[in-house]
Amino acid sequence: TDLEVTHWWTSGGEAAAVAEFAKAFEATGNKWIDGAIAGGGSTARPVMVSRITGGSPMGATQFNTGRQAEELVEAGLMRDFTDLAEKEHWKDVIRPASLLEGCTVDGKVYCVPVNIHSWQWLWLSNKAFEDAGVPVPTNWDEFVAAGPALEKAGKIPLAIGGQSWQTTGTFNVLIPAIAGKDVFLKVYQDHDAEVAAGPEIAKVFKAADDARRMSAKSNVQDWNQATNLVITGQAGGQIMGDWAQGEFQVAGQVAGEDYTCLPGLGVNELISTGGDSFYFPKLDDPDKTAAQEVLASTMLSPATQVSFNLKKGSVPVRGDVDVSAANDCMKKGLEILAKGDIIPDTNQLNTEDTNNQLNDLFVEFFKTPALTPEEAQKRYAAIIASAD
Amino acid sequence: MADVQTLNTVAVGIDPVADRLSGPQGARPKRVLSRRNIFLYGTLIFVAAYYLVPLYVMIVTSLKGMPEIRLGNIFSPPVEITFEPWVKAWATACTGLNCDGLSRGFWNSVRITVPSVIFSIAVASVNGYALANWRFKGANTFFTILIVGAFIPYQVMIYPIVILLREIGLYGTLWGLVIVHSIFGMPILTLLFRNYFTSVPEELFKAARVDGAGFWAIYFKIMLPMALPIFVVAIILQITGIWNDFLFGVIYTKPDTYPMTVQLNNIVNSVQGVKEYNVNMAATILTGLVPLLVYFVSGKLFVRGIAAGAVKG
Amino acid sequence: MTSVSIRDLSLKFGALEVLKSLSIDIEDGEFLVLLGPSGCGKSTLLNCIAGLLDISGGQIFIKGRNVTWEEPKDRGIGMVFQSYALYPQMTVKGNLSFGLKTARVPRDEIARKVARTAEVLQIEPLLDRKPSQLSGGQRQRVAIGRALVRDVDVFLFDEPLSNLDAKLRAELRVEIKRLHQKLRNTMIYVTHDQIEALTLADRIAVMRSGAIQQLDTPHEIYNRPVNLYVAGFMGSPGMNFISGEIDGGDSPAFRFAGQSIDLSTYPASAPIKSGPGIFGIRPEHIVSGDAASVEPYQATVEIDVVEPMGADTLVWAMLDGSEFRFRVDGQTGMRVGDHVRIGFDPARASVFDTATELRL
Amino acid sequence: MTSVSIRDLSLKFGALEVLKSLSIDIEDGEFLVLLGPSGCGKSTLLNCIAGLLDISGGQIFIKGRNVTWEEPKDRGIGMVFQSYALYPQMTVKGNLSFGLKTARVPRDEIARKVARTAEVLQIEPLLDRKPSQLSGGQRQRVAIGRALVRDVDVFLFDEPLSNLDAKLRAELRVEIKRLHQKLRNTMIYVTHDQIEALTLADRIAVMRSGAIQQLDTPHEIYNRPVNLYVAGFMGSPGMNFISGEIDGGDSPAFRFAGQSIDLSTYPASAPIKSGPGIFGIRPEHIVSGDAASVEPYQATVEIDVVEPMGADTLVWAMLDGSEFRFRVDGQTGMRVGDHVRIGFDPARASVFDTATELRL
Amino acid sequence: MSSSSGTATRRPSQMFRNLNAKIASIPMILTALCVFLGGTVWTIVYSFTNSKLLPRLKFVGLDQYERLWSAPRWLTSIENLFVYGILSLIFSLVIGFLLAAMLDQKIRFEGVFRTIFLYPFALSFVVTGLTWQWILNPDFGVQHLVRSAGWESFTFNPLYDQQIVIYGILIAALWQGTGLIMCLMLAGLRGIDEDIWKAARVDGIPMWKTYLFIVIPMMRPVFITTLVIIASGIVRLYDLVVAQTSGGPGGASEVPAKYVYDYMFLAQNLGQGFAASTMMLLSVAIIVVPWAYLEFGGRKRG
Ligand SMILES: Nc1ncnc2c1ncn2[C@@H]1O[C@H](COP(=O)(O)OP(=O)(O)OP(=O)(O)O)[C@@H](O)[C@H]1O
Ligand SMILES: Nc1ncnc2c1ncn2[C@@H]1O[C@H](COP(=O)(O)OP(=O)(O)OP(=O)(O)O)[C@@H](O)[C@H]1O
Ligand SMILES: [Mg+2]
Ligand SMILES: [Mg+2]
Repeated sequence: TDLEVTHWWTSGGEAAAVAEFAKAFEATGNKWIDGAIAGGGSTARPVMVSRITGGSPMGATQFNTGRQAEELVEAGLMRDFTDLAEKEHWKDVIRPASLLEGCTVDGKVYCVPVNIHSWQWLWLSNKAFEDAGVPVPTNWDEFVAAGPALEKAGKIPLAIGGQSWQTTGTFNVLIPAIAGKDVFLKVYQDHDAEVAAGPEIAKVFKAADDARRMSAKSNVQDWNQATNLVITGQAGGQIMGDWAQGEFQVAGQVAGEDYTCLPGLGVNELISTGGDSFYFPKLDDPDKTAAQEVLASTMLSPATQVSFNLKKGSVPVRGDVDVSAANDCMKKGLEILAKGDIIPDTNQLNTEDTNNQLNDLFVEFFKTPALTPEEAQKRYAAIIASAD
Repeated sequence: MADVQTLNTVAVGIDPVADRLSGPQGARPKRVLSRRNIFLYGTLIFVAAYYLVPLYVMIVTSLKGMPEIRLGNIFSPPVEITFEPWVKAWATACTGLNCDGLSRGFWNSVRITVPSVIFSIAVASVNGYALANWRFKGANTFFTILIVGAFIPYQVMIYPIVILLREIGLYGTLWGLVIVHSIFGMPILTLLFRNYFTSVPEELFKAARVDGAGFWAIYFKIMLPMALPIFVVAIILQITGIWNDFLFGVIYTKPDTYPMTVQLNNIVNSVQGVKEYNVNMAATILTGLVPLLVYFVSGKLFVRGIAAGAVKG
Repeated sequence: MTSVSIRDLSLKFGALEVLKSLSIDIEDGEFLVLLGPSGCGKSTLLNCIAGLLDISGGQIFIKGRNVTWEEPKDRGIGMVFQSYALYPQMTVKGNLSFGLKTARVPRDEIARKVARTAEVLQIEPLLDRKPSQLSGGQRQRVAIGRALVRDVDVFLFDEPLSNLDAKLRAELRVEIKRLHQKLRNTMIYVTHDQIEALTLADRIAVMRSGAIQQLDTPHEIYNRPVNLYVAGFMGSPGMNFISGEIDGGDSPAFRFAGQSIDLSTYPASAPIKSGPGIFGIRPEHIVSGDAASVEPYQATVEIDVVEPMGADTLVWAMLDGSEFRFRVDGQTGMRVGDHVRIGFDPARASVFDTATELRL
Repeated sequence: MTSVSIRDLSLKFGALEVLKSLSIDIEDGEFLVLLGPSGCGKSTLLNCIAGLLDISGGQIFIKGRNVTWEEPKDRGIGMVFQSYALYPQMTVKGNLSFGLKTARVPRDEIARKVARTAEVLQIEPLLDRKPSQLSGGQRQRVAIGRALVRDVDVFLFDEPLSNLDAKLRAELRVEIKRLHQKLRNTMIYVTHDQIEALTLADRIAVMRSGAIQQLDTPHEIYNRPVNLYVAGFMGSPGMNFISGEIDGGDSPAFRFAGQSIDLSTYPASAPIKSGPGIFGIRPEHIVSGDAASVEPYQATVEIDVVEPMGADTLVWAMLDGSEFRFRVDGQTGMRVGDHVRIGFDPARASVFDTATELRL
Repeated sequence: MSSSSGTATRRPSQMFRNLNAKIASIPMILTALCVFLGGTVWTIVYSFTNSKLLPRLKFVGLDQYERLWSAPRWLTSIENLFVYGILSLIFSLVIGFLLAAMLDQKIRFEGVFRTIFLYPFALSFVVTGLTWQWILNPDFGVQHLVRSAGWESFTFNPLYDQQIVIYGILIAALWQGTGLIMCLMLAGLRGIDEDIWKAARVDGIPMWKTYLFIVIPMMRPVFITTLVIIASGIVRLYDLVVAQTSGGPGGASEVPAKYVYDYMFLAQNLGQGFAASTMMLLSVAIIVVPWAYLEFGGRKRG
């Protein structure tokens, strides 16, 4: 049966990973109709929502793990996979448990998490530091200290793309690294505006100010163009999620040799557990309904999980798969994950609305030197106060 | 016939004109390099260059290989001409898992554009005709709403139209998209046609009524054959608009009927390491080829049609 | 039997009342000319009769049938427009047969009718041309043909000649006249050219801002205009007017600037009363030179402007403060500044009451 | 001294030769009318004089100065256009003063000139209106004013009256004539209305496809047209033409359809030769009824069409196979089908050679 | 008067007069009422709710508007639209008119020039944005070219400078749009009576003065049509910004239409998006409705 799957995975590593899904699904005798829409969630999501609400839904669709599809589920447009989840014991195999919780509404499972993405990585170009004549830093403070040397060598110390989610991501990574996990949770889970306005976060803004200075010269838009600056040694480093690793891999670089990864910026080694999930709109065609089930099952099968996540650069959602093929960085991540040093992803904690307001703030902050950290913090606290 | 020379058209006797042969005579000498010409053509050529630079850059880039592009100067002509990017853009560039480039979208675009252009123009021309010649009570109010509608950002209307199409059961079909294009083309097209038909002498319309022709007979037999120039304008505007549309194409269709622009968006927006500028440019040109061709072929008719329709008001 | 009857017709464009409770009866086979200045509502009236405008009040009857609310095509009319309104993309044949085709007349009958019409109008060689390939006069004939071919009772012409040059206009005028003599249909003809009106009409309706001033034969209208407006409008060069006093007594007279014109031979329609009045005399009724000596009224004037117009010459002169035109032969030797003797017969004049502007 | 002299002027639009080696001398203060059918090159000639078209050959002199290559504004001309070409968004005053302002004439002088011009043309009350608020006649006066205000030597008029209705036309014609009598500027006036030409002109140049056919006084042109073309073009209703044979002998005569017209009194410009010829006589030179009995040539004809035109009536008749018009009084009692006696004096006729079309 | 007296037929119902015309206008009526009017009302109603991903009727009063007007991004967007709008209007009209005036000088190769000026209009905003993004890229575009030619300190990177980014967008927008404006103007110029030109020449009025004081005022209808086209384009400005800068750098090139889009679809806060679009509609309506009514409603034919 033909099943149309929409997603916004179109970059090199992403496309290769999707191909793994498609291969596995087609091995079951079905056909994967690829509905890739480039341009990220902002381009793709209205298409998906329109089509689901317009009554012409696709077979399955990607959303970020979190609250993005909440209302579609509540409106009864999404298919309930509780039976399958029980049959295949998803509760037991998926870890951390928070992932499946994100898919659960009123005790029923509505989506299939397929990977874990963590944001808390600083990717460093060994070559850039070599050129600048400084050792590769091992934590954020050393990195900041190495900034002037990099600049002198004609490098951009920190690469940040122009897209707004990248700057917000950078800031959100700085919170647990500088102020710790508790502050992070207070701010984003409890939406505690007092903490957001407090001295801990002020320190984070200080760090963000450093980051802003160091990234002033990075004139790129897309995240992977920024990553490419690191890969080619034009930039010292980049704060970006583990998906960046896919780009290093496609470029044939080896972790530890060509590049260095510092989880939690080398300060607080913890990772967030965001990721992508697939949702399955309700369909009338029984054949397709059956195929949806097959697809869900395939996506979670151990073999697919491994092959997919290796390509994607993310961590499998199953704890029971063999990840010996994983590289240096991914292994670091797995270790942290195993230790349980995890925090939820902001997508799970905040609504898209709040995230978007944060985006607006940080994109402005990072490109507007005139906006002082203090002023920005005030606005930040206001957004946290109004979040729900 | 009279021999003109014998007629006394000039005064007899002393020639009143003294410097008969010495002064200026015949055509005023025209200097090719007069100051006016230098200024005029100079400016025009300069401006034309400005308009051509992007096209030049697009073409030049699309003919270069990636290594050459990395060298930097986008204005330098290709050292080694390669058609690889074109082939890739047309046939092998990947969108997600589909690696057949723009070729797939081309026919989808044609399938979308042709009925949309025909339908939207048919509707708008009949509307314009009804507004110009059969004014009935309230018609102008609707028309005013329509004109104001031209100012509404498309994005705002996405959800209402989704709901509308869902309710009439056309969501996700080709006809749904055709209707969407007709709706958004309607304000400007109706304005054009209304203005044009208003400029057709009213007596012609009256004569046809006396001859017993009704609403449709007058439209098809009298008005339509006379409206060629404005139809050309409408067709050009609609082909351009619909062919270049991305938003509606992606929202109101399905992957197997995505128009070319969706593929273009995917090729351009899915960055794989370095941006493959040459492929992007080739894809861009390929996508714009149809409307460009339409313009090159019918530019003259376009101006004439605009003169006939858009300008009176 | 009347062919067209109009009862209390009124029409408003918004607040503007263009036709004001207008009534006319037109006889079968009559040639009625609607004459009036630009904007007086001639075209509007014609459009009402044709059913091309929705009227505001009143009724219209054609051949005794109330057609007030009928469609144009059901009224049995044919119309010829000022700009001809030929369908530009059709051949002459197409133009002629369009109405018949629309009415689903059988093919061979269409062919027969078109052929007959083309013969009447002598446009057979043009049948396959497009309007753009025709001269003005030919177009005009095709436009008439289009009305003719439909075998209608009433023809409506809206200034069919006003786009043509003088020469062609004169020729086609005669053709229309001949056509009417041949066909004897009822014709209603709008013009603001009085020569056309006088030449063609059985009766003329002189209009002024939506109302009919006088409806009568050309001869009556020319010689006995009912009021000052009609008198001034008809005739080119226009009638000469002199303001003065009417003396009503036993030997009625018109007095101005010390002069007196004897009105005892004037064919007054009512006993002449004293009071301010206007004396009107047409330029062609004034004779000059030796011929003047036999006329009842005579005067000497100084010539102001001489306008040779080929066959005739128009002379402008001052008569005791009033400007004054009279017509003399084209071969005249009169010069500006000459003093000449003129004369006329007051019986051919028109006298108006200054207040009511009505003819006495 | 001549005011405007044109020598061997020729002008081509691409391959089309619109003016063919044309020469004219126009006297100072003369009123010259260019008359001819549509498309004969009248406007083109005017535009050449004004410097609005680049000529292909020849020279143009104004006031003895060779202006062939000069800019329009430096030629000392003023021009009035058919469509008036008033600047629509400026008031009348603005229209009059714009050219002066551009030429940096001092303010008070502009005011003076505008006031004087407005007075001459009697448009003082209109000075603050826009052209759209003016009637046709008023617009025309403003257009003349715009030319007048510039104190030019030569006025060029391009059919300034052709957009107006007959009545207004007649009035403005007289105004232009008066203006010329007052100002005595050189005026070159284009028209295709011969009444205008005859009325206004000191001399008329009759043009035909880019060449001048005859340049002479209205009287000469009307009475002694040099060729068939001019004879047919001048006069309305047009001259009657009869084809036949010229008998050149001692008692010259014109023979057609068994009839013979005695030409012994005909003022031929050269000895009359035998051969095919055309006899032309104007409708107004034919008399009918009792008056006919004294004329040298007489005949009886049957009346075909009667066209009352107010002051006169035009009668169409057949004379041995040739159609024939003559003019009678407006009060005539002639009816279609009547047989009447007509007559004329061959001395007032024109006879043409069929081959060369030249007048004998 | 004869047999025709009496029997006054009644005026038929107005409903069925021009029935065919009314039937034929149904698409227009439906579009006007259901889509434009209905959609607008729908949008306004939902702007008072706190709809998130899906439209829901949970009214929250003016909350969305309060938030809208306190959002710095919205204020930037408005400001940008204002600057861009005014400049784009002025430059489009001026450039369009100048080009048209030059093409109207009976020049040679008019067709070639016209086609060159018009062709960008055939391209989509996405293409335009992409190309110009590239040409204006400081690393390999114009700046790079000039610098490598020797002028090292030359700086021209509008898309990466917050202060002038809106001009970078303007350059591309003008490149794309002026061709059509030129066409409209050219058509308008061709409609001016030849005689006006001649009269001005005889009067000795220089060319530029003729254009400025005589011809331009005569082209009112053309300017109105042009104005509608330019203005509606300005209000709807979205694709170009996304393709060129995505609103950057640092949100300096945000525009209202993008705000609407982002809040509706990216932030999944329909209420906020609707509130923003209501504000846009309101401002358009304030300007356009009275004008459109005067232009199309009040006057009769012609
Ligand atoms: N559609 C209309 N709306 C408003 N007023 C109109 C309309 N048509 C005509 N009028 C007005 O009605 C009056 C009569 O117009 P109409 O066309 O009947 O005049 P007319 O006698 O035919 O003049 P002309 O000789 O110039 O053709 C004029 O004042 C005109 O302005
Ligand atoms: N710009 C032009 N290009 C080519 N041919 C032209 C041009 N202007 C005029 N002509 C031609 O030159 C001839 C003379 O034109 P012109 O306007 O002088 O005629 P006219 O005597 O003024 O006629 P009318 O009485 O209709 O105004 C016509 O055959 C016309 O078609
Ligand atoms: Mg009329
Ligand atoms: Mg002319």
